[in-house]
Amino acid sequence: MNTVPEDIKLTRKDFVSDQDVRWCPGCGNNAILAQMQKMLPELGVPREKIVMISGIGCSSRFPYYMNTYGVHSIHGRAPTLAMGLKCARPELQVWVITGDGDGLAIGGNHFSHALRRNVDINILLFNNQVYGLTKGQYSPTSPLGAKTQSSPDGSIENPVNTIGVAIGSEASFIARTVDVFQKHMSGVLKRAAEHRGAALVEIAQNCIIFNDGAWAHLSDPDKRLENVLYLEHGKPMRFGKKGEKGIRLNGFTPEVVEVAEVGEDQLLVHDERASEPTLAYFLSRMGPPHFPTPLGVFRAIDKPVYSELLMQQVRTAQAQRPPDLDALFRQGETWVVS
Amino acid sequence: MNTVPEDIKLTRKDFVSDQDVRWCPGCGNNAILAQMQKMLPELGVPREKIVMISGIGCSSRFPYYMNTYGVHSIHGRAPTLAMGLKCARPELQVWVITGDGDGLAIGGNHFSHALRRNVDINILLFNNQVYGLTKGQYSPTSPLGAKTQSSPDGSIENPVNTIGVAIGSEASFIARTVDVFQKHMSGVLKRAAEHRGAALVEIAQNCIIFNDGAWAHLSDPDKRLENVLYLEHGKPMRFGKKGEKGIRLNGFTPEVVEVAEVGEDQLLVHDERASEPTLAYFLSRMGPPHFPTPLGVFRAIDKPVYSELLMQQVRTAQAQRPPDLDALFRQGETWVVS
Amino acid sequence: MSSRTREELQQVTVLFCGDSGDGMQLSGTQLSTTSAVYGNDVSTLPDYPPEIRAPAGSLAGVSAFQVHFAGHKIHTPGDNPDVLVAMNPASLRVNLPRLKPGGVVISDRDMFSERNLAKADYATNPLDDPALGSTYCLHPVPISSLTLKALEAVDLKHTAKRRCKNFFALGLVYWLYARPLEQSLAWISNKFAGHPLVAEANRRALQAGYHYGETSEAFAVQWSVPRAPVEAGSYRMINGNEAMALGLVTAARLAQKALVYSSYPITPASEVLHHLSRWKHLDVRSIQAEDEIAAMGSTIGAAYGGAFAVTGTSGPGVCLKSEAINLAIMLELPLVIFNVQRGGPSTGLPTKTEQADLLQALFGRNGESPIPVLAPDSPADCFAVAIEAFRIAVRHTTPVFILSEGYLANSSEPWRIPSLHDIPTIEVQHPVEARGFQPYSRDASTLARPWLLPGTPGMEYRMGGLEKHPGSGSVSYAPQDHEAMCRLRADKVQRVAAFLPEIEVNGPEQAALLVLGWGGSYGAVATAVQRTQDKGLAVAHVHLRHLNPFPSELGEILSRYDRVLIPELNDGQLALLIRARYLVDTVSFSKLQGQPFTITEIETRIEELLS
Amino acid sequence: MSSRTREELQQVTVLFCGDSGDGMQLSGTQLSTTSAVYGNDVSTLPDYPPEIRAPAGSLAGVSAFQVHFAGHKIHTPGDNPDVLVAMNPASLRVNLPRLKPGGVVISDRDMFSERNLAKADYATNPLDDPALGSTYCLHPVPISSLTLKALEAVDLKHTAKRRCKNFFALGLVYWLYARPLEQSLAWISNKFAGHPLVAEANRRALQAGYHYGETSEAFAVQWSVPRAPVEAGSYRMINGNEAMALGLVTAARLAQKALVYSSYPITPASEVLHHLSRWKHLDVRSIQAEDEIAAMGSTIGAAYGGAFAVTGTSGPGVCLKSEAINLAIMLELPLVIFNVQRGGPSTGLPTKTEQADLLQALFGRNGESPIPVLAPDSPADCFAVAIEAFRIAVRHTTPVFILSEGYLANSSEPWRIPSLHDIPTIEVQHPVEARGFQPYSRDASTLARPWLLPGTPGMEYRMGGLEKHPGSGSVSYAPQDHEAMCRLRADKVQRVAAFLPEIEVNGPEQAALLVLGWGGSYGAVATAVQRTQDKGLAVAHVHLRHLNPFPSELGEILSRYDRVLIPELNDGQLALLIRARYLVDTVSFSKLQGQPFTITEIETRIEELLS
Ligand SMILES: Cc1ncc(C[n+]2csc(CCOP(=O)(O)OP(=O)(O)O)c2C)c(N)n1
Ligand SMILES: Cc1ncc(C[n+]2csc(CCOP(=O)(O)OP(=O)(O)O)c2C)c(N)n1
Ligand code: SF4
Ligand code: SF4
Ligand SMILES: [Mg+2]
Ligand SMILES: [Mg+2]
Repeated sequence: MNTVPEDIKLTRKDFVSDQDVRWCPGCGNNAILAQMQKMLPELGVPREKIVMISGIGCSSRFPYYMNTYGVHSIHGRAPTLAMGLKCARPELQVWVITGDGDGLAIGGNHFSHALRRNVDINILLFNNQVYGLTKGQYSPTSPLGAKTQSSPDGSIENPVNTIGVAIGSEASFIARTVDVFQKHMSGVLKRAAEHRGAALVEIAQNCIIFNDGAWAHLSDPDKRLENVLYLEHGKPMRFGKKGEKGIRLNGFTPEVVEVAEVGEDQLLVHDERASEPTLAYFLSRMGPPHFPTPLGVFRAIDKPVYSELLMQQVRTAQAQRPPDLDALFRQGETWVVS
Repeated sequence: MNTVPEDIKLTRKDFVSDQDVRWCPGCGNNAILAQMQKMLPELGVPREKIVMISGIGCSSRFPYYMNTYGVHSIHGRAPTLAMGLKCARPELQVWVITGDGDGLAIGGNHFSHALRRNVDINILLFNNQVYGLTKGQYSPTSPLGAKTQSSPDGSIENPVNTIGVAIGSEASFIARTVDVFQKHMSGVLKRAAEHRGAALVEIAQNCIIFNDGAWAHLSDPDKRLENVLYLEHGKPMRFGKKGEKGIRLNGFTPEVVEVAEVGEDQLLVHDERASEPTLAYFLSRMGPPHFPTPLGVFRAIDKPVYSELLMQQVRTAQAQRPPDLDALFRQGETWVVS
Repeated sequence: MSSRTREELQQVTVLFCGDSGDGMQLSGTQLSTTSAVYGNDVSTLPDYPPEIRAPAGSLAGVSAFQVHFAGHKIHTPGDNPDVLVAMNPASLRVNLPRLKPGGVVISDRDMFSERNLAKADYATNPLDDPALGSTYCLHPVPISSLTLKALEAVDLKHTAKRRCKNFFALGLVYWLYARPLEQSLAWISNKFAGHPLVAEANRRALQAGYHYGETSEAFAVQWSVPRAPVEAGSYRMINGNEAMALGLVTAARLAQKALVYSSYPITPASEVLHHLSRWKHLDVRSIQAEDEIAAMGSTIGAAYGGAFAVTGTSGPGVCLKSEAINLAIMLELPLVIFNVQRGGPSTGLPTKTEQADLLQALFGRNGESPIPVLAPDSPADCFAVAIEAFRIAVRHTTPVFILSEGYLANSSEPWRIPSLHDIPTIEVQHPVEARGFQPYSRDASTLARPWLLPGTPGMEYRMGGLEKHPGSGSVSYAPQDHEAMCRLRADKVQRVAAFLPEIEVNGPEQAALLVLGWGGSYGAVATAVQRTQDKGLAVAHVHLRHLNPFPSELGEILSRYDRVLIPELNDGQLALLIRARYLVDTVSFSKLQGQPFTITEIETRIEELLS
Repeated sequence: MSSRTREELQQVTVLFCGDSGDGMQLSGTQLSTTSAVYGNDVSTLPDYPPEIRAPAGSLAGVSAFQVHFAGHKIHTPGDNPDVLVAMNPASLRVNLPRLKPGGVVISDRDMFSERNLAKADYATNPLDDPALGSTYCLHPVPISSLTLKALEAVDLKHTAKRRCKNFFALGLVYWLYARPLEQSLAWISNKFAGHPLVAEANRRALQAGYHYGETSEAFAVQWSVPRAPVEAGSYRMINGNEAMALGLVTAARLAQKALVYSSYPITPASEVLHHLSRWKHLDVRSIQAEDEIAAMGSTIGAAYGGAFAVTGTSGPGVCLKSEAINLAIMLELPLVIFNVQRGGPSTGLPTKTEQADLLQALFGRNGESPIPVLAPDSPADCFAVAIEAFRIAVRHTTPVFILSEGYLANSSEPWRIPSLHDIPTIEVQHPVEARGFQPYSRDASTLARPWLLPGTPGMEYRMGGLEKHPGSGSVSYAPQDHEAMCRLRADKVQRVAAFLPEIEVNGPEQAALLVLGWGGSYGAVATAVQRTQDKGLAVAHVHLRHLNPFPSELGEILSRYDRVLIPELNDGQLALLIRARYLVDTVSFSKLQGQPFTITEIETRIEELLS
């Protein structure tokens, strides 16, 4: 990783671009932007080595507001640009900014293949369970029955779960956080930045205009502690106002238990490094109404990284064979006319 | 479901089209075709109500050989045609035939969204872990390191697991079988046909030309019983020559045990109807070298079906509101000029 | 009061603008309906900010609505407004440049605080600028405070009262043009039936605005605009997207078919999805696909199944659909694709209008892939074009392209509500007789192949994107079959021309200049030609609704004019086709600004060419 | 033996055909290399079956390879073969119609069993058909049994021996045309170095075939084809796909850049991916994307990062790339897209050739989206065009389209191996000076914008698919900015013309007829024009390598000829462009059969027009 020479100390302000932020006042995107601008200086990566690539959507305007390199590409295709860039310039730190429509509807395939290949990029998926920019149609994460501009009688589509899709795509780093959880988000973003390979962070984001309150059960300070399960590697899974509740495993089914009643050693212990993703998958199924929603790092494992393997093959080939274009020209049978 | 009038008894031959089959001699596709032609008459669905829709690939030539209705569409898009057809004609039985490239590379998004929506179609994915028609490039299911036309130094791509993708896509019916397992395939195909909603069957298929033996550990009669775990709903998971081995659960990790040593009641019992797909996901991770490969139905649940919900909304609307076009014309403010 | 003059005008254009939250769209629609109900001809155009909800008072947050009403037939929302209602400094800054010299500015003086001025980049208050006062007729009215005052007796919160200021402004405009208040008063009562206090407040604000005009000394003249001669019938205002949606569902009804609409949201086409998803009672089955490729694929699947299938999008979406459109061409299935064109290339200007996707519609696919292309000429015309597109699709078993435009989609005009009985039904046949049946046999006159449905016993057949044997339709790589099929597909599309009505030439049969237009520029061109004809210039006008194939007599018509001027919101795409086909040395008038042509632009160009 | 006549021929075309497993591709390449090494000019074309492995002996399984060699410069693999080597009944049925009247048929009599005859739909053995014998010069040779006999002494299995029969057939052809055996003998020894018995068997089969020719009474004449005058240098045979791959990697080397090739497999372009994925030692980074959209997206990403980035596909893939190509046009990034055109529309004729994607390259995107388009004129020319495409891309910071063809991709010709030092390097600049820097500033001569790389300190900037302010490149919806940027993008592409070499006119400067061609039909057209010129006809030839922009002098040149004939493997796409641009009444010669033009077809058309 590239670190900044000692004498350059970056601050939040260094990452603020000269563009006016044009999201709706109160939009969750503003909070995410602020956290990102606060977290990046801590990474010690020079600003010019950071590239933000987005698709299309409210969320995808993100790069304009970051004083790094940035490309606001086309709908759903940001991961493909990121992959090409990373193959050309492995030393850059590449972030993909996408929405639930951009990343899971039109861009679902690229999202999935980038994770599968484990290209060394960080994907932030701003999930507001709606299409914001096009003014309020349902998205692949909108619940069945959601009434929107395009589903006046209620959506007839079963939603997907971002974490589940990422697991099906064999992602090596998977995390979830919430727009307004400043410290939590910052920690998760940093972990993503430091991960080798593709990192996915789903950010629960409130669209105040078209889907206000979709994540209220998490963000509401009153309900938060009852509804959130903070995942910590190696720690038993506890939640509730005073951590009085816990998750116990019953076959493949989770149970909410009172810690005082069953004892902490009965609780499921989080293991983000588990070689198989079954635990992460199990966790991805938890949520309202019967369970708390897990936040934090679901999974963080070491796995062959596409962009590294590519460069390894190039280096190996270069070590084994001189870069002799003329020899290539002369492959096969040649003859001389004099 | 439409049943054939008693006096029409269809046979295998009724489903054989007049086209010469042009797959390579020895290709696994031939066996799948034969089973399909044998199974369909058992369904009691009139031939004209059956439509086969495929993309592009060796596998996708399938419809030409079936004397049903058929469309050989374009690469990766068959599920989209199937969905449109099903919305127009819910009474037809629609099959999608796809390959690992067609269905998981270019067509990965449609594959995933068709499963998510639970459109009432049956998807058969012929997985030969290679691009056959374009002469031997690796596919999203080819193992890391696979040497192919396009990966002479070994593929640098981590593969996906078809079943895992289907689970990530919230599929309601998921099964796996092998090209040469005649009876098993027939049973699985029939289950798929009878399932309400989207059914996915992954068929391990041998490409004798570009990837011969990719599934030999399953198809080889000598190894088969050691390497295959036949899933049966409600039954403990046993395998081996005489069913002497079994699968026991240890947290989220499977263990192979000797049934005689631990007793059958220690074994994991298959539950294809589990409300959460965690068990199915767990099973999808099993395979060589340490575990047998599960075959059969991983998951079969009831879930809202897109094409049914759509027609329900139409019927409800029709019941509530007269189909009055003139009233629609006159929505909003009108005035009369005389 | 009665001392004020009252003058008659033939036409007026009013532009309401303000912050997104100021309710200007509502003021605009009220003025247009009132004027239409009164008997004027009307044309309107909203102008939304690209941001969903830009910061209050910002330049990015300005929302506008233009209303053109007249005592004669009009075709455009007007070039430059006569009156600008600007509710805050930002909206004044953005829209003042468009106002006619000498035009009227009505502005809410209360909103010109230092903070708001700063947000609009004004160093000093423009309302106090003498230069401005001499160029325009300035009316700084304390609209906010007057509204609050008028509502003193109403028991509502301050913020709720402030929200009524759009009706105050509307009332003032109503007085200016001597509009009756009844329609708006009724609308308010109806709309806020559940909130009597809100209704009361809005009614009072409207009346207060009207009375303010009457009492204030500031307004010296009151204008009236006479009724226009209009065909008898029932009318409503309609924009292009709604007309398109209505046309599509009407086409399906005319054939007793289900309508399957599959689309992926995209500006400026999404509204059609919103409309159609509300009309399930008419057996409309709307699908929001995962992307445009899926939308096209499911449209093909639905057409194959026998539904009236249609997909709509805008330019970037057409790119994505193009591979599957070619499949539809190979399968020869009747279906409709419409493109509400916006500024390109790439994401371009998503909320602005353009006509630059014509060549894409014709040529944007691999191989020789002919397809009929139609373009509506006005918002309401989208209705007729949608029906005609399906008529052609079914008659020739072919996908058909409609090129709408952002401008048409958003602009509104009065629409004479048709009677379903007056529209000829669309005949559909699905063969059921298996004997001698060939899936790629031809109707001798239309070159259509049979629209054969799965589910039909005994006729099971297979088809796909590979080249075919003409007749049987089975896969063929034979050189002569490919040649024959390519020619057949091309001829079939050419056959459409045999069914077209004759071209109407507006103006002299032979002259120095012909103006040849297409699509949404119809209104501006027709008006400009009319005006120059009125001035005695030798100019005629032909408008093309059919871009592929061209009407058969077009070449002959073109040959009768010395010069052919082609105004287009692109870089000369129709001109390219006309030149290639007829070897006519056209004069291109190309505009690429995300804005429709103004009448004046065309008028000036005509005069230049004829001087 | 010596009693046989020996005659000299100026040129010969041999077609080897047989079952997919018969090794005909190998016989063909051996004959072509031997002829080239001997000193003939050579051109070849393989014809693979569309099926991967069709049933043995079936019509679908016929594989063929055509070799044209001559004592003078040639440009095509020959129209109709002089000699047909048909190893089984199916291959005879498929290819006999192409043989010249009076041509030689050499057939493996042993393979004409009843079963094989039935598979080829022959009721009786055609080799016994007297009608056939009188039309052609029939040589039914028991090739299989003679091969087995010749290998009696070799200790190999029966099946392995049978596999040598292609060398027997080759040997016989070698005798017929007095070719030396050395090259093939050496090739065999080298190829089968690890299998001495196999090598021995193949050598013996080759010699046996040769001796059979010498001893058998059946062959009355032995022909020789003299050496052609050829420029001195090192040579090899090359097909268009390999030449393209080599050209791309050479371009990157000329600029000291990594080459990133991102592609999704598709016939007939996949081979380029196969080649490039083997050249990592030259810093080629090949990506097999999940689809064509991803291939285009990653190409943009790589170009943005500063690599030489290229993506290749065929027509349907271009459809899918089109939205992202427009992004590349908006971002003004240098990169290359090539399309190995195949028969369309839709899946069409995936293994056959066509030139029907020209208008798609030019217009297949939403909005005004100008892009330079080049087309190679021969297999080896793909090398030069690939380099030129990158030169243009970098010089003008623009994506560039190359239109190759299935025919060029698969056809081979001798390629004079260049010396890297003789090729001018490609200058690339990446600005690093942050002061006064503007991402969308312009080079005055090329209108390029700076190719600014992420990673450069102090120059962080953002850009995207939305319209821009000229200069700063920041998002702008302003009407005049859109107009300015549209014009800039168009002008920039037009500027390419200023850097083009002058058009070569082959023939009289002024005449009754000009034949204007493009792409892979160069060979057929050039030869046909030469032949008709030799006959004294007043005809000239211009070949267009640059389809957009056209060379500046093209219009003037066209004006010097009474008529302009445009032969194309499409329905008149170049003709449309020429007519629109120059208002010249062109004569189209359109062929849509999945096959290249033959010389005779063009020759006949020229003669018809001039008679
Ligand atoms: C090819 C294409 N299709 C459709 C669109 C229109 N479009 C822009 S953003 C968007 C969806 C945005 O939803 P999401 O990704 O959830 O972003 P959000 O606005 O909610 O942040 C759509 C459909 C487009 N720009 N391009
Ligand atoms: C748009 C497009 N891109 C690429 C191709 C070329 N193509 C045809 S089939 C195929 C892959 C086939 O692989 P798979 O789906 O696994 O089928 P198989 O041949 O192995 O049965 C490809 C890349 C195409 N036909 N269309
Ligand atoms: S529409 Fe929703 S997502 Fe978009 S900026 Fe506004 S609040 Fe945010
Ligand atoms: S190439 Fe492979 S998949 Fe294709 S037909 Fe042959 S054996 Fe089957
Ligand atoms: Mg969203
Ligand atoms: Mg495959």
